[in-house]
Amino acid sequence: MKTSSLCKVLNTERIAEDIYKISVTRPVEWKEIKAGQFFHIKCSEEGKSYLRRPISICEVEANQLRFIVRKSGKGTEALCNRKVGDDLDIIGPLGNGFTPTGEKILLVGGGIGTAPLVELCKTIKAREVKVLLGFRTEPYLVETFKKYCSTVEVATEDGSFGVKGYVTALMEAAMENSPEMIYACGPEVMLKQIQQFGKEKGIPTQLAMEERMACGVGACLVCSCKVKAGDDWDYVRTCKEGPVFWGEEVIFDENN
Amino acid sequence: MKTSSLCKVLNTERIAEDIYKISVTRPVEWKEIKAGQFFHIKCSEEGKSYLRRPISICEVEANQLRFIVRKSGKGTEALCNRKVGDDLDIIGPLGNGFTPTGEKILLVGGGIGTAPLVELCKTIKAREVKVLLGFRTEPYLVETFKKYCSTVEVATEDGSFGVKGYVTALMEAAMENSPEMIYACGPEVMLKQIQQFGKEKGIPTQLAMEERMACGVGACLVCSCKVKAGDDWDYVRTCKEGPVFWGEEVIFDENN
Amino acid sequence: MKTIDMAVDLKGLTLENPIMAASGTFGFGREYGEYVDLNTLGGIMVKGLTLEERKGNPVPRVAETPMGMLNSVGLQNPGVEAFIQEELPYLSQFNTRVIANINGNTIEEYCRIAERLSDTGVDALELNISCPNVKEGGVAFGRDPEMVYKVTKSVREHTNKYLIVKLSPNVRDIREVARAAEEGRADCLSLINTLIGMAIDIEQQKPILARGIGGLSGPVVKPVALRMVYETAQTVSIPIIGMGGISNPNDAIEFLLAGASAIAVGTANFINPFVTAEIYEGIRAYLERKGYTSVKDIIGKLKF
Amino acid sequence: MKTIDMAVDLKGLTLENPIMAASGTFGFGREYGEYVDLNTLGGIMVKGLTLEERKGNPVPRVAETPMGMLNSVGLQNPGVEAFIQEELPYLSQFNTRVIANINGNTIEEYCRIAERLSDTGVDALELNISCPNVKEGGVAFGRDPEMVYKVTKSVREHTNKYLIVKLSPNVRDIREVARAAEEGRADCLSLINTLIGMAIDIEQQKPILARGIGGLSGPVVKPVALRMVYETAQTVSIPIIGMGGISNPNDAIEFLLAGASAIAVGTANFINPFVTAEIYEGIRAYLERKGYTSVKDIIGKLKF
Ligand SMILES: Cc1cc2nc3c(=O)[nH]c(=O)nc-3n(C[C@H](O)[C@H](O)[C@H](O)COP(=O)(O)OP(=O)(O)OC[C@H]3O[C@@H](n4cnc5c(N)ncnc54)[C@H](O)[C@@H]3O)c2cc1C
Ligand SMILES: Cc1cc2nc3c(=O)[nH]c(=O)nc-3n(C[C@H](O)[C@H](O)[C@H](O)COP(=O)(O)OP(=O)(O)OC[C@H]3O[C@@H](n4cnc5c(N)ncnc54)[C@H](O)[C@@H]3O)c2cc1C
Ligand SMILES: Cc1cc2nc3c(=O)[nH]c(=O)nc-3n(C[C@H](O)[C@H](O)[C@H](O)COP(=O)(O)O)c2cc1C
Ligand SMILES: Cc1cc2nc3c(=O)[nH]c(=O)nc-3n(C[C@H](O)[C@H](O)[C@H](O)COP(=O)(O)O)c2cc1C
Ligand code: FES
Ligand code: FES
Repeated sequence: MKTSSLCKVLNTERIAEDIYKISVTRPVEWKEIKAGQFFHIKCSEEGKSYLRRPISICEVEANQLRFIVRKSGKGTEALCNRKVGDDLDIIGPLGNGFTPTGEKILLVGGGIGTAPLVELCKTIKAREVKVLLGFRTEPYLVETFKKYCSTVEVATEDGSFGVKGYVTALMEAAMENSPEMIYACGPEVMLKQIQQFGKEKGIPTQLAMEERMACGVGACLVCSCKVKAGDDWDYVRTCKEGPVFWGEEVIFDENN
Repeated sequence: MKTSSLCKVLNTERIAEDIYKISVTRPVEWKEIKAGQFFHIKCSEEGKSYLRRPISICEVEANQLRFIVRKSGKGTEALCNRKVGDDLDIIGPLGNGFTPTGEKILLVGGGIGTAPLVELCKTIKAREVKVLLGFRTEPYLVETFKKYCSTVEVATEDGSFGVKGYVTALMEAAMENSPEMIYACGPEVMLKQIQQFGKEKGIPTQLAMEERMACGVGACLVCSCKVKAGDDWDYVRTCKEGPVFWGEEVIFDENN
Repeated sequence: MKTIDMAVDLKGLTLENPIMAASGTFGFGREYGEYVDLNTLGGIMVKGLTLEERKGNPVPRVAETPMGMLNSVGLQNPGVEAFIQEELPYLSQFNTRVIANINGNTIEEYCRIAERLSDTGVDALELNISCPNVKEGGVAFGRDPEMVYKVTKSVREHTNKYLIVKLSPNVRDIREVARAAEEGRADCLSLINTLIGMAIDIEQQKPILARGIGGLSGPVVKPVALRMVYETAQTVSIPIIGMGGISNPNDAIEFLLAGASAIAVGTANFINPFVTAEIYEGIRAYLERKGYTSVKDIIGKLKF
Repeated sequence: MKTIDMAVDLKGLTLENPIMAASGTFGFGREYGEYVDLNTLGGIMVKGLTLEERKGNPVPRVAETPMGMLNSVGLQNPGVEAFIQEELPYLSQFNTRVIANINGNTIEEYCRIAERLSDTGVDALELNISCPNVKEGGVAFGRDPEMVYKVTKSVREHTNKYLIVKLSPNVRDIREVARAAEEGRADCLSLINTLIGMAIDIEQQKPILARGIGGLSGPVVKPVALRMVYETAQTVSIPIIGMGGISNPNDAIEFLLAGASAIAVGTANFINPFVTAEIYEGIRAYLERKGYTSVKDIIGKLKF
């Protein structure tokens, strides 16, 4: 039987505009935590936000967990405002996580979608790991990635750091050393392009998807992701069958 | 035009079980504040409680205000848990306050109803002020009253302090030096007895009434108090025409 | 700062801006007049009036619920005559629309109040056919399309004033009721009045409100109110005044997008007496940021 | 610790305790089975079933509102046959009542699902005539007393299973609808299903839900649900399962006092997966503190 966990906030640090690194204690019950999994966090105790918010694991340590959170609405704002010493009510780890495979791999992250790739980068046993990161303007986590892999390239939309443009523009060049796998997390437009790219180049992709959630554990069916099912399609649960999907299965809606 | 006021919490002190003394900064706009008036306080910023809560002024200082709050529900709990340095959103002073009159006066307070009498005791210009206080068990504010008046008598229901019994039991003896006025605040049963007592002895009484409020300023009409109106009765607003009423006007409902 | 036109046109009634105070939450303007300049409001819907003075319901009349409240005031008011003599002169000083919220137990009573107000300075009548806190009449009128049609039509025949019909959310289908009011020749619809709710004190094992049930208002009702305003806007061609839980500029803009030509703020005044002014400023800032020049440009502009 | 009898009798269905999981919020029990021992629940109302598999609505299917949420799942489910083959055997392992929530577009469909389930191990059927998230049928059935009577009566004739009819709150008068279901020979009523609401993203100027509107649930609906349970309990003589916003023992006790013989917990599971167990303990503690020996002693005991 799973138990509820109160994790004490150990540290909260603003690492870029509206981006916070939050470290909490790791309960002993949470033995295995895989990159790409998420935790479902009660951001506010008082009702400022009502539903829990899904937040990916960014880094797993022996005694602590680290999340990177973007202040974007009521819940994440309450979360980023939590004080050191507060107890956070968290359930997890949830979802499937990435499937580490291959010797030469490419990680592509966009914005806050860079966060779950840190733990992947840190734990994956590939010979060559290349990381491409895209941001609108101010980059973050770049130094963290550099600790764990050989090559980190950055693109920013306004050119304020690294190459000017979208992160996907860096992908063609990254083909030089023929990666065997691409892992990606970021905005839907980016994932769609990577899916297409992988298909064209014949490289398998894994995409960490986002969808609005309620329960986070697979019971309520609000978080459906459209995937191929033979000749037909099906809705599966982003929180349970996902959030990581193989690029070839995901069906992106036209109008998004 | 009245303005909004954020008052900084200067100090929060537990003075008895579930009873807290909260000191906040006094905004310069609030020039005159009368004993018996109240403030309407937004206890929680996050939605734990929604409506404001009416809290009487306990003590007015040049630069600060003091409230005594009993943790009894969602709002007062949030209020008592506020931290030093927090900004409290307060409107007020509201209501009419006590009418100080007479040379020999008697103050009767029950439970949390003792709080508004402190400021009255402190500011009233009577020659003789006698204070009777009643509590269920643990008394509070007794030393504070002693600073401002000659006689303070205490009754507790379980006899753990002072006389055992209700505070009204002390009233007969207090008649010795023939008070000209009685001011009272406390539970409805107590106020009802004091009204009756005053009537019998021919002593005018002023009673600080409590009623559930929403707006606190006289606009919503939820806080009605039943009062005499010639041969008939009328509902008036506890927040505006009250909370202090002359004993002879108030009509207590039978079933309460 | 670009000039932004905040005026709205309710087809027969123009407001300097779309922000109004909701009936029963703003008294006759005196109390909140100490907190906000009444000249800056588009309109004030006064406390519900009846033909004769009414004392209202016993207390407790209010209970708090999660992000909302229940009330059972029961139309305590001094009567239409006292309103005209004592309150209207005060309200008429301001550059704001004064809307009389009228209530009756019978169609005839509605008509008589309407008639009495016809030669006064009120700018409009708001027919409250949906107050859940009076035993007779009220609820039945507002819940049945047939009755809504009848009472609207009758009052219409007794007054030339701009006529707003206020709809109850406690109905099967708001569109049926809205259509009925439009057919009865209402000039405008306002919605929603309160949902009906209850709260129980488990220690005493009795309802918190003396009357047992009461009207639910505040942020809790917003999703329902917004849906009803949207559905109504899709159904009728007369203008709509949207209300129900509006507490900040964001909420107000949602209602405008959904098709309300103006909005009213009720319960939120109790929490923040300055809220109407903040909503005005917030809508202005939104329009400016989005490059609009008039608030009219967003009314009903939901993309769906 | 005194022994307190937590069993309740729904006149034809007994529950070991009055705490159930509400349909659509608890899947088929597997997920929350990892958090709470399913044997400790009085019953589980499974996700709404249709005759054929249903994919449900496009996403987004959820929006947060103040102290509540909107959903538009649209009855995504594997179909009644797959339920019987793949889910029922799992659920039948536990010492808890399994209630199949059934949904149709026509009366005939309801009857066919009921029939199909009649020879299975489900303990009861819950007729969902009130789902706001399917275009055809659903809403119309639940909002009209005449239709409620018809569908209840027809299903009754096609099954011997204990029959619960789940009422929609989006009606003019819950008593009319409750009476209709009772006359159609329902064994029990469950209420409320979700209110209908909407939320708008003002930046994109479109509804947050892909379908525009959705069902409102969570603490926000509690005052309305409690009032409706109370009104229904005053009206019918069959037992009631109360639900709508129940999030803690206090809420559950309010519903029991108002006249519900059992309660179901929905949205609150999403916030706190242990909530059903906490409610069980809380009710127990309340009964003990107040000196009761059975939970039956407080059902309908509101003093009013
Ligand atoms: C599997 C998964 C992992 C995620 N990991 C991270 C992470 O590591 N760091 C991080 O900052 N963010 C992460 N997100 C996104 C994060 O959950 C949303 O930004 C957040 O839910 C928005 O909440 P809010 O309070 O800021 O916004 P609000 O506008 O208050 O949210 C209102 C509601 O909409 C939902 N919602 C709004 N935007 C999104 C969104 N983009 N995705 C999902 N739900 C949304 C919320 O969950 C909530 O239910 C993740 C999302 C998913 C699905
Ligand atoms: C004029 C006036 C002055 C007061 N002064 C003080 C004071 O100085 N110190 C103090 O501790 N308390 C005072 N009270 C009582 C205090 O306002 C209530 O205890 C408080 O509102 C209860 O809120 P809660 O959050 O604890 O309870 P909840 O149960 O969460 O309250 C729910 C709702 O009921 C109302 N309510 C519940 N109990 C009462 C009550 N006894 N009186 C009025 N409303 C109630 C609340 O205002 C709120 O709207 C005063 C009340 C009034 C009317
Ligand atoms: C205390 C109170 C009293 C009310 N009295 C009236 C009234 O007299 N007439 C009326 O039409 N509506 C009345 N209403 C309903 C409001 O005008 C409004 O329709 C409703 O509260 C929803 O808006 P809100 O959530 O912004 O308050 C009252 C509401 C409250 C809270
Ligand atoms: C995500 C979700 C899905 C639901 N699906 C169903 C369903 O399939 N059938 C049904 O009868 N009710 C369904 N409901 C309604 C709930 O069973 C319940 O009646 C309602 O949510 C009110 O209770 P609550 O506030 O405790 O959630 C659903 C509710 C939610 C939140
Ligand atoms: S969030 Fe409930 S099933 Fe995924
Ligand atoms: S609380 Fe609104 S009139 Fe007194």
